[in-house]
Amino acid sequence: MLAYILRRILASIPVMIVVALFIFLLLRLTPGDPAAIIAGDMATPAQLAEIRRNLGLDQPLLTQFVTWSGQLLTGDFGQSLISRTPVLTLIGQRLEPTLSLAIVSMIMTLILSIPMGVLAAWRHRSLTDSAVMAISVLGFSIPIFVTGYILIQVFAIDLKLFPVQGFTSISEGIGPFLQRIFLPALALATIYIALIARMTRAAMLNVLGEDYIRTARAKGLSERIVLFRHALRNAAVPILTVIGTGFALMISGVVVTESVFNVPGLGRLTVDAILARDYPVIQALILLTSGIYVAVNLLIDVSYAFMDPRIRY
Amino acid sequence: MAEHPSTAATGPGAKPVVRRNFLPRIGVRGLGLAAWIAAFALALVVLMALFAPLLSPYDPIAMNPMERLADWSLAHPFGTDAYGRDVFSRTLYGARTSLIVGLGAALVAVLIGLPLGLLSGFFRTLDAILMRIMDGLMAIPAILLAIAIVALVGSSLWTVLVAITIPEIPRVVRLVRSVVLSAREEPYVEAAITVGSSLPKIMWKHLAPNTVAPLIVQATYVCASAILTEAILSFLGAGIGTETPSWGNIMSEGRIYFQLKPSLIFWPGLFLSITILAINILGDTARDALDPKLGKRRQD
Amino acid sequence: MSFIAKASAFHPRHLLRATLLASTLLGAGLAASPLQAQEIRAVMHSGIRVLDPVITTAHITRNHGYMIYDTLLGMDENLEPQPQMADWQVSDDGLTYTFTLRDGLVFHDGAPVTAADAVASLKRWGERDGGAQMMFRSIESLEATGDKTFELKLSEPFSTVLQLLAKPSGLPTFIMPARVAETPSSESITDYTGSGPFVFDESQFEPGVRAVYTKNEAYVPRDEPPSWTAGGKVVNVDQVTWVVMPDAMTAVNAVGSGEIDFMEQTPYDLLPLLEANPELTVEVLSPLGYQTMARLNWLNPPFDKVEIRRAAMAALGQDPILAALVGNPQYQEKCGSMYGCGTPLATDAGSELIMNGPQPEEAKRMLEEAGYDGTPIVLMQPTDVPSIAPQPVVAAQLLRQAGFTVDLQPMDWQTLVTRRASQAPVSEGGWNMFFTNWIIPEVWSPINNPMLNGGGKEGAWFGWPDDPKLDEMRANFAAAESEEERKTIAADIQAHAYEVVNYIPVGEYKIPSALSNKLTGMLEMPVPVFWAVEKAE
Amino acid sequence: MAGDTRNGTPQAAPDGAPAHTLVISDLVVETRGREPRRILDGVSLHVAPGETVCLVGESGSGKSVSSLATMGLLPKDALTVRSGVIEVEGEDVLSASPKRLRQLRATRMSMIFQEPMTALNPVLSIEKQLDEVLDAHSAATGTERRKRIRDILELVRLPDIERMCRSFPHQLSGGQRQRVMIAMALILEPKLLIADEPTTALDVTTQKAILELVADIQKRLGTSVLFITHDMGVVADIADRVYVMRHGRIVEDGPIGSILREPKKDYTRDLLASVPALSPRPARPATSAEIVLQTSQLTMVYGRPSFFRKGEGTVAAKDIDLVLKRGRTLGIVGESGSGKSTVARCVMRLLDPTGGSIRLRNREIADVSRRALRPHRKRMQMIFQDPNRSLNPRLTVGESIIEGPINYGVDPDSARNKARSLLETVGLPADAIDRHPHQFSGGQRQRIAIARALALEPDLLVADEAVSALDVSVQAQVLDLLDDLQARLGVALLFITHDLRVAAQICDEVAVMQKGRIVECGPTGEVLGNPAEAYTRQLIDAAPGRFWDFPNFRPLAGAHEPSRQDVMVEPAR
Repeated sequence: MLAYILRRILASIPVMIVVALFIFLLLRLTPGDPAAIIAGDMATPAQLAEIRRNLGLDQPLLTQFVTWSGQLLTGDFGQSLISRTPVLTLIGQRLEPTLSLAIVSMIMTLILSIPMGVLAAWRHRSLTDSAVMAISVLGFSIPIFVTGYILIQVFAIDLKLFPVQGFTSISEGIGPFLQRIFLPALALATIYIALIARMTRAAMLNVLGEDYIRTARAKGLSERIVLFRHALRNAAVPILTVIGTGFALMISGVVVTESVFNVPGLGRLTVDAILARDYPVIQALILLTSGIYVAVNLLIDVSYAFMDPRIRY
Repeated sequence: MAEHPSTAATGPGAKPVVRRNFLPRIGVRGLGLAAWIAAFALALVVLMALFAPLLSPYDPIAMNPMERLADWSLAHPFGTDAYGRDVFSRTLYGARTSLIVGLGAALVAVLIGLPLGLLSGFFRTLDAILMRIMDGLMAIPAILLAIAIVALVGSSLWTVLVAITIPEIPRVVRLVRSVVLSAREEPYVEAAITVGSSLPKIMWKHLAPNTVAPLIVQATYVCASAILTEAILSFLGAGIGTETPSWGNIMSEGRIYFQLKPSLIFWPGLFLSITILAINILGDTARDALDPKLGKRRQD
Repeated sequence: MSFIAKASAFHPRHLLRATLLASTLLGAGLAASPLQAQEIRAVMHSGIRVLDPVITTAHITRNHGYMIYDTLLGMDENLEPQPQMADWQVSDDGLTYTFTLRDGLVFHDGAPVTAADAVASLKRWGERDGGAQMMFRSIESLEATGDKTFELKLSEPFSTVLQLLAKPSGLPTFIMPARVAETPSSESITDYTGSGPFVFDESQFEPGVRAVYTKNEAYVPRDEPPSWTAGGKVVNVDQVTWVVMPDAMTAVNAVGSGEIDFMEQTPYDLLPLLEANPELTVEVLSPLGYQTMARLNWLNPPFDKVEIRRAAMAALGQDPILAALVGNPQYQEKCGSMYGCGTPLATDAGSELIMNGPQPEEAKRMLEEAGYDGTPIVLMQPTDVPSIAPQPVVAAQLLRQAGFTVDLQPMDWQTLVTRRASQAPVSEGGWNMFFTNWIIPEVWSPINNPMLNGGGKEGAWFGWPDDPKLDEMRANFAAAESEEERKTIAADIQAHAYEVVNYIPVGEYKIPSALSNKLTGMLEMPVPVFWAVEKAE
Repeated sequence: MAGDTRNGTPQAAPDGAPAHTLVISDLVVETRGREPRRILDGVSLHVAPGETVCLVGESGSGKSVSSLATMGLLPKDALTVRSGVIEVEGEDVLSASPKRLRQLRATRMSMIFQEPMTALNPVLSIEKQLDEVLDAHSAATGTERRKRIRDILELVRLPDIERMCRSFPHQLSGGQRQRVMIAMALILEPKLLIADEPTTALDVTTQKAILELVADIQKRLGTSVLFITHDMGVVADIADRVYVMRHGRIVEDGPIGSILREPKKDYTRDLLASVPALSPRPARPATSAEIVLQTSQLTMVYGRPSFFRKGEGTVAAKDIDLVLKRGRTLGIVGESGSGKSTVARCVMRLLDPTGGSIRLRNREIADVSRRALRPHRKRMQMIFQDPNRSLNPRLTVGESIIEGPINYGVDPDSARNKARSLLETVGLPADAIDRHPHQFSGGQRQRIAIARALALEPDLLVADEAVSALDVSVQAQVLDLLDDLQARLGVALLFITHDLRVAAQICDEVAVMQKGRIVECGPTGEVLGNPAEAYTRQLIDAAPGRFWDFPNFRPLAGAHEPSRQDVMVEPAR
């Protein structure tokens, strides 16, 4: 197992190099000039050139890449071109909101989607099944910003149950934290709920046709045990897989949700950085998200082994 | 795998393996009511897109700043937007853009992903390289990649299409590859080898058809998610320009009027949701009809 | 509102129930959590990222400058320079200015403000500010003559020294410690020590999220009542927090629900929502407003021909553009003055063509006469900046109506600012036309109006008019002795600029702010400042 | 109409009620949907206490459906009971509530299934899977339950019980898994055990051991067994009484002796007639001295050590020496994992052997490149096990058959004409050429596969378990066809099978493989009639129904009458 994890980590190195190189080139080939953002509207071309030289943006691409990756290896992600804040500090400031959003949203998703999927599969082709599927397909079909606006309108403005926007750190108490995170997490969860409920249903349908489910029923076990102990555990692998690949979906959802609900997280930081061509920040963030994506999927692959004793690495 | 294939199903008592490998044969009767409605709705949207120039009362980009944000009227069934453009006409033309984005993304992703996946499934060395690149592409958050690409090449319909499609390609490649990997173990592929068929022939004649069913299903999801992604890109300010109306940019431009003029976001939103809903339902139907095991196949 | 019904149709009942349950559990119902006493939470027009108010002309950074720095001089509501940190004396020949710092000026780190600090800060400022650059060419020396006094000697007459030093926008004369001011002007400062009424809380600064300013207890305000940037800066709150909200809709909702006290710029179309809220006041705080304008590229065809530039001007019109941008007569104004309307130099000289627009037929005729060959016009549209996004769209339609071929290219603002710096032909990434906005104090005189510079490829602002005559007129303006003379020259400059179509002003607009009724005494001035204002408990 | 089958009288009705553990009368099962199809059409049968009743029939006869209906396990969305009665120990299970049905399961009636591989939940430990039966049906404490589990595992003769308890199904062998299944079914000592093809997926030696175990436990616990199988050999070994099913009806029933000796119905007779006997075919004179295939020292090792993998790798085949002459049939027999298919696939170069030589008509092909191999490919052809999967379902029969000839430059028209005549050769109508494989039955598909293999006029035909997936009657026909073709075309046949009886029917020579090596090789009559190796003898001993000459409705000459007692006294392996 350890050897497997090690091997996977080794194997992810070329992936990360591909990502790093790709992002670096893409950004540098993109028109846009951080110097212009820094200098504002009145700057003359000469002033811009001076600022660019100062930021090292006049160096050849290869030199810039070597410098950057050299710094990376020493753990130095550089500093924002715009605000001069170290990139790691920036990321550190934004990590908690995004993590909270992702985790709360994930918990909501699991609480809602798995029972939904199990129920739909159990009552295959029934009204319940159709209803669950309709809900989840609908969740998949509405752009997340629309979902967000509707939630704000209904629950925050009309019913006044939640604040309209913002984020409260969990360090200020679990109540206020949950109160602020609830709506954005729910908005973010809708797509994910749809995705996982569907996958759960499909995986359960597959499993429910297996011989050992028949065996379990032949043993006179109750349906609850058959469904949750026998079927769900066997359906776990594809569900876990979709949680992993769906993680990418969540990232794009996070970007939008953070804008709609004004959650000061990494998603907004990334979009801001892209629009401002704040290269070190973008590079670090995309590398980070890609790294997390790779790590999450590694984690999920490893967790297969805990779900299914047949899988040994 | 300790068990040898020779004992997988011995004896005549073994249940016949029901394989639904045939090309999509969705019988008309097999479609549920939902699928029928979905097909009907989608057909309606396609017709709308095709005949947009005939159906729209106004030029979708002709503005009339003096008549901006008008409410519903006979002249403007969906009202007008912030430039005084007719939202009904824009929604009709928006169907075109959104469908082009959706179908285009699905088509391009399949056209590129299919050959890459076939090759990758067959050649180990190529596979190793290709899969690292695909892993890399997959690891980059699609939306961020799309924003970056749109920023790079400018935001026309075509760049948005490219930006949306690129992140979908790895998924298609992986899907095709996984189908090929399992299908190449099928005895009929081995049979083709033993009768001396060349590799391209085997790939094209025996392997590629296996990917059709899962690809159709995958394509519907790519299609739906491309339309959604276009809307999200518009929301983030990296969408298609306002002179090419799409449901996404109509909504995105109208989102600030959400509380005052919900119709600006409601109508394109309704069409968008109905279309995606229809595509998703058809995709689900296709999956249920074509390959009950698809869900079980791991993505990688 | 009908949305409740619609939304619950969208969402399953159990979701609603779960939500209600959860909110009860959380003891919700307090939509607005009690804010910390005496904290003003404000949503400014954009997020602050660059913290050096000299390296950039970004308004948000200037506003930040007014929070933590004091300025050498101030300008009152009559547009008169007034003492702020320093008082001054002018020699009889008008060539020597002696400044004396007032008592009690202390930097946030406790060090007293000295003349050396002021001189260093002014020199750095002189390297960046357009008007100041012009002035420094006429300066013989700028030196400290004592702890509290310094001297500015001109080599030739320069009429607007005090106006430049007192101007509230563009780059104001923020005074920093000498050690900070010694940072090269092309490099951002990293030490945010000022002597202004607020202290920047670096530990709480999150770029793109929030900036926190706490009251500077050591600040000694002047005794005069506040008037624009002049007068006493008395701080009545403990803390001001600038919250960044990228989504205008969210910000409006937040002001509406009381989570935010002040929203600097409210979208016009959402005003009904805010005006209907009895706990809010909507008012225009900046009396001068903004000028929105189109700039044509003199280097690339077809706008290398003055006749075609004039045809384009005839094709455009202020009414449709303002309607699309503002759409509310209360906040928009047609204005033919390149120096802004209601300013000392305001004039309508030469503005007939744009004021009478759009004249598609006239423009067509002019185009024909000029021999326009259908060369497409690349018109850049920034999609991510709401205040500049609509103008190009309307302009595209107007130009097309006049017979132009228009290639409207949507892009993000960053791409635009990079691309507008390109002097290449269109086929190699160049451009023909774009729009931008200025606040009036940035354009209100030929000296600081960035467009009115005929320096061509090397010296001029993007679009690069090569117009020696214009530069000559500007020099005359700078040297002019009297107010009357200046006005005449300014009118001539404008007439000339319209004649050659240096740029096309397409109207003025004012942006209303939304204030919680808890706030009283917010100053009405071109820069949003947070002294004088009080917040009720 | 089904009444005539209810003539069997219980052999050993003990005093006292109920007389029968299981009674099924006039059971009708239909598919759901708008046009219901009858799956069971008036099935009636009964099982007396302590009795072993065999339900025998070919695929699709409805025998599994009968058992599932009894357990209340019919797939709800597909099948439904239209009418009839099922009583277990006098209690009507069809009208029982779901709760009552759950209570009955495992306590009164239990079932074991065909595939022990899939019938056990792969993610739960053995102990857990046994424990939940006790948990669901008894109030026993944890200690009691643990003891009960260990007792029953001992009863089914599993080794190292503590380790077994901790194990997961995939860590056990097929036989061990089936023992666990039996333990699970019997842990609460139900009166009725339904065994649905419990040994079909197992090797013969394992099958034998499991059959013995069932019989042994049955004797100890007095359980009634309804045993479902397609294998007449098994029936002959274990049954007290037999029901023969076909197309959802009981065709014939009676005590084992009378069914085997005096079958009344044609179908039963045909069924018995097509059961291959273990008696070797008469030796054929060699027709040619030409050696078509010769392997020497052929070796295949999987998973050789690499950077990330340590260890030796798995030896799938080692030092295989075979010689096959024109017009002859060489059989390779062995149990699963013996490496027989590996040898076949190496010969076909579907695998690249790691060592040794393969000479096809005196040309070395073991290590030539794929390109160089191409001309040789047409000289050897293969018939695969599962005809459902060896024909591309998307291609017409014709397209599949002409694929090879076209690859070798035959023009499509003449290839099609050839295909027509080939189809007739294998006993199919020529117009089958434009149809798709799914329109044919399994046996017909295997004929198509044979036609495809013959289209290239090969010298060598490799048949890898080519008749294993077919019903016995079809199996016999396909074997006849192969024999006939060989006689006509003189093709050499390498015949891979796990079934000694099949090998006996068709092979001239037989090689017995075990653990990747050939343990014994020689003329079929010698190897099967007078085995030199213990392993060969063991295989022969384990073949079910080996004492019975089914086609002639009598015991094999020289063999004594089979009986259950006879089976039971054999020690377990």
